[in-house]
Amino acid sequence: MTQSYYEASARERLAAVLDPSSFQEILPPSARVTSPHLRQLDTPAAFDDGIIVGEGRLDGQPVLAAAQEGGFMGGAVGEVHGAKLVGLLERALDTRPTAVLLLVESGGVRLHEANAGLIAVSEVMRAVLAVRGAGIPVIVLDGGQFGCFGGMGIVARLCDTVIISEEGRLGLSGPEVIETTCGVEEFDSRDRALVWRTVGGKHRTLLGEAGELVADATAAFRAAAIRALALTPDLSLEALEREHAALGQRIERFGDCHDAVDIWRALGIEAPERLPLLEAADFNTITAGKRA
Amino acid sequence: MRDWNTQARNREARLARAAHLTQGKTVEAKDAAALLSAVLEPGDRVCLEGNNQKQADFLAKVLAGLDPARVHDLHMVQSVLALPEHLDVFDRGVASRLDFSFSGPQGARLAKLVAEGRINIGAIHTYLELFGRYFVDLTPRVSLVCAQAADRAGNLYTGPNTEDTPTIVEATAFKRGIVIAQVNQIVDSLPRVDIPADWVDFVIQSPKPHYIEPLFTRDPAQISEIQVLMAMMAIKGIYAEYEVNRLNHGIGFDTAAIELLLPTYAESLGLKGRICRHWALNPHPALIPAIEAGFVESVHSFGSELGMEKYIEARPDVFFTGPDGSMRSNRAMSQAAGHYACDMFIGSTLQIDLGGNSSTATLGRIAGFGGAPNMGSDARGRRHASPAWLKAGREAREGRGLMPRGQKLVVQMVETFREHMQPAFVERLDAWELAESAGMDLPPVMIYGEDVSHILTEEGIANLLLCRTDEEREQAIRGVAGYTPVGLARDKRMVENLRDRGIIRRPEDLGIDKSLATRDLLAARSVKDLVRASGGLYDPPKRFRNW
Amino acid sequence: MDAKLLLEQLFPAGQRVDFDGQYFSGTGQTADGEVAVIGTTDAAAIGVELAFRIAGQVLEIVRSHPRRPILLLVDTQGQRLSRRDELLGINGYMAHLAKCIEVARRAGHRVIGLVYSQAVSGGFLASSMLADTCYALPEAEVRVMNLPAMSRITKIPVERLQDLSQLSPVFAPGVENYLRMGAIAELWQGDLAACLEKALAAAVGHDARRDRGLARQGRLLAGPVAERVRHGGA
Amino acid sequence: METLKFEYRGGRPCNPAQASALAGVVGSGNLEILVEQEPLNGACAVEVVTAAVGFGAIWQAVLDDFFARHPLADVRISINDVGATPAVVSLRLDQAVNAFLGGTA
Repeated sequence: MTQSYYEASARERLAAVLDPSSFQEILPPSARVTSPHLRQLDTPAAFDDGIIVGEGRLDGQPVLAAAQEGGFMGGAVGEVHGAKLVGLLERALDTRPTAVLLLVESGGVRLHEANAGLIAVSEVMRAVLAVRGAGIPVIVLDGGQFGCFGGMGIVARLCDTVIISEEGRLGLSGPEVIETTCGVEEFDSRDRALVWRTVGGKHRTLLGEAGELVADATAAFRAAAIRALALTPDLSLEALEREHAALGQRIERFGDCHDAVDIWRALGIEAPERLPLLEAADFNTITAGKRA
Repeated sequence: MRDWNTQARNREARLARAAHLTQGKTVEAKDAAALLSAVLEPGDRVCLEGNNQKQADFLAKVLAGLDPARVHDLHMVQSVLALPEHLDVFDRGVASRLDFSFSGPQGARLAKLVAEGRINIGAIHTYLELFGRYFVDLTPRVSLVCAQAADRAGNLYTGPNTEDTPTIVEATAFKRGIVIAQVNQIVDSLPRVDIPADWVDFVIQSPKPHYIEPLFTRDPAQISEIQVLMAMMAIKGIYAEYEVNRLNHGIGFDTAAIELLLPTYAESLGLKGRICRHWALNPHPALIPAIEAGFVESVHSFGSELGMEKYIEARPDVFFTGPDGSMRSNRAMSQAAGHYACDMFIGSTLQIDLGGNSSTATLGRIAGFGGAPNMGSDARGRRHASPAWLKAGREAREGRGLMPRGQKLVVQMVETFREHMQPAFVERLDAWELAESAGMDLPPVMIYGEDVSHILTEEGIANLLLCRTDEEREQAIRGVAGYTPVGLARDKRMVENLRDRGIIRRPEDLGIDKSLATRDLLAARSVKDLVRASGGLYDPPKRFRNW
Repeated sequence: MDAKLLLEQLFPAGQRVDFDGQYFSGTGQTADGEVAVIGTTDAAAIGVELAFRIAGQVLEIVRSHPRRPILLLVDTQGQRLSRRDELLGINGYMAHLAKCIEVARRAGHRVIGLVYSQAVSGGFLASSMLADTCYALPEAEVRVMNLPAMSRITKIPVERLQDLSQLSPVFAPGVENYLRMGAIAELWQGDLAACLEKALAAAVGHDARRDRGLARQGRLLAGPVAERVRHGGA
Repeated sequence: METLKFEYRGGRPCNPAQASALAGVVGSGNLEILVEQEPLNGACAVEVVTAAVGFGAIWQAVLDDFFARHPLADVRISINDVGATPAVVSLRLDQAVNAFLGGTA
């Protein structure tokens, strides 16, 4: 059976996505760089604070890579976790790898150290933009069990591309947060089909929020990441103006849509309600040329 | 001269009171309360159809809303208390007495109402007992049942979840009771007739389709490596050794793991065609890969499962379906099959004591056990033989000079600790305390130790059939109880002795390499994999999707 | 502080700022020339439209007024919580805004953030926190989440959170905490116009927040850990 | 939270394939186990930080059995636990030691 990216741990994902045995971890678990804040709140810490950072190769090219472990506090960003990510991105400014890979899986800011986490996310944002400004692409892989939400949802969209699986989710406020705050009529987080239709990989891909939809297999993510190595960052005014025009159009075209299916229909996709059932390859074929 | 026809004349009087509400047999939903008020009399025995899956939810709401000054002291006889309304009828004073089998999610509230003296419980039955008593001394005077559709004449189509309906209607209609059905729709012609019109008195189209609970869907994503290991032990240590071919699986992730290991692990052991061919089982989605792999020849079901409709329709050789293609389930028949026609029951529990008695009863809840006690007990009246039944009987009797006889395999499969480090093995079941606090005649035991043939944990399998003394039996149980206090208190030498005699078997004794017990062995690791295995025919409920 | 009053105090020499609902933009006069102002009021919930509008204004300034400093006066309760915003990809709009601010910075615009009322999580992240330097008024509120909500989610008793918040700046709401941790460079008090001019004159450098956090003893690990990852051996 | 320390003597020196190995994740019902080579005068030292308080005797029994299976010397085992059952603990211990000795992560 193919190895599921969704089921794999962060360490297993790194091992499978990068060239075999090429990954060298920086501040590994034995360094015990853990969060002192969790202990203060009587919560167990992890030896790597839920993120693995290091150097490796992808298709023979030198890359830096980070992987968040959703199993530990939903991949949430705390002070150490965030600092490891910032340090890795800044390392890229020195070592100039072919690309930086972010294997994201995060609910956003870790509430136990919320202020440190929020500031860390904004430092990650600045650092991502600095790396891209230096001409090094930052590639996001999003297919873990906890998705990519909160500040990390913003970080992901600062990068050059997001490679996502159907199981992957990308957004800002999680459905549970919206349901808790605004009521179940606003967003029924137990209606998982609705959740995935709204923030799942297929809709993100059709909107243009994600660059490529892949099957839930580590090999598929690896192949897409290799293709993404060829990207060239563009933070020019012209690029941002193009993005601005596209985002403006999105509000105009889809601002009144109630459901993702309405958007897919508006994109000219026939029988859009069948999209959730399609495998990645069929989905990509059927929706080719019909993305926002 | 004695009047031998009082029931029929009472029935006529009830029908006459409701005559102005009907056109043929049809009653408008808005007149439902008036209908119930007209036909019900204080003290009536009433069956409000509550199943594992489909619920007569509209009629439940109407009944609970009746004026207790007019309708009161009803005696409810129903298998499952699933909805809040099933208890509202007591809370509001419409009903006062209850005979039932399973209360599931309402267990805590039920306990509270009993403690307050608002409900007088006759007994907590198994399904077969309660159904049996419908035909002996608990015959419903009025039954409120549930069907998918009715035609203008009043014939009912139950759809795939037939469940209790035929049993309830038969008991009521043939003792001159009154049968009222809520249906999702009234049509000109039905796909098939499950209940003939002349057994049905009134039909009401409910404002909303009846509620169905997806009770038997287990997401393979939640199956742990430990459960995979236990499933390997079950297949190699029990299914293969006894050549178990006719069986029932309890509901849960432990048994779902076994179902998902059939096409992989069992296949690799060459067991296809040798085990697991005939089932009394709800259509578990987790069984799809085994069906597709050719393990399964037949499945008869108590009820259906949401999302399995198209798959079942496309596999008529396996499932019991009508000419219309949809499943015909029947709880009473399947329970009888599970008790008498199956060689094995395997299921989980919350607590097991040193006698092997097991219970899911916990303090502050009165839940009942539904069908598990019928499945999980030796059928003492059974006569027909099978290799599994004969082998189990031999093992239990060897060297004791007894009359040869077979025995059912009743396997309790538990991890030694549940979540939050609750031990599954205890010196004394909570059931004792519950019996005292709720004034029950007996502690609520789900499966009696004398019926249990094997206990399977991650530490090993204890074969209780081979135990010859109470002491051996106790040590066999301690010997698989892991690091629970019960397990830690084992006599280590005696446990090793039992192991030498094959009464306790560890994974390594079975030739199982624990490091191979990974989720990669599962034939499906997600609900999406189940959809794939079904060729797109399985349509899981929304809450189980991540696409 | 009320936004209009704030603008008067920031720009005694005059300002031309248009208000449209919760959004405002325009220019203010300082001794060193004109400053572009973009902001929100009334603890605006930032949804796709508002993020888009702020981003558009940033781009307009970069296009039409090279090197004109930008002052962000964003008063926000955070991102708008709605299914529609998520459906439309609100995180993409937030990221777009952040990228526009970066483009401005790279084109030589000074970008200054001032928290004058409320700054909460997502809305703060994509705006003032992306400025070169972020300041705050002493009465401003900065937070991710209030303690009762935090207690519900983390299942840590609120009393314990309250006790610990006396000792540690790491999770509890409060502008002082953000000051200690380096995210807020300084609190502006007294002559706000002078504060602004001083900020405009300050040197622009790298992201100095973790150095400040370390110096102020509010964030001890962020700097050293990042340095170890940046320079350490793999 | 509770910190438990255990020390075992009488183990055999081992020849690990890597200086340290990690198994598991610090998540509900799970744990992470870090196994490292370290000169400890022949001891095997175990430190458990666990969110589940009051299970010291069970940890002792689980680790006794583990040490009987794998009598290691000069090894430090560090555990962060979020209420894993003994079955999961034993499984992760075996996985961590196999990775440590066998070299597969």
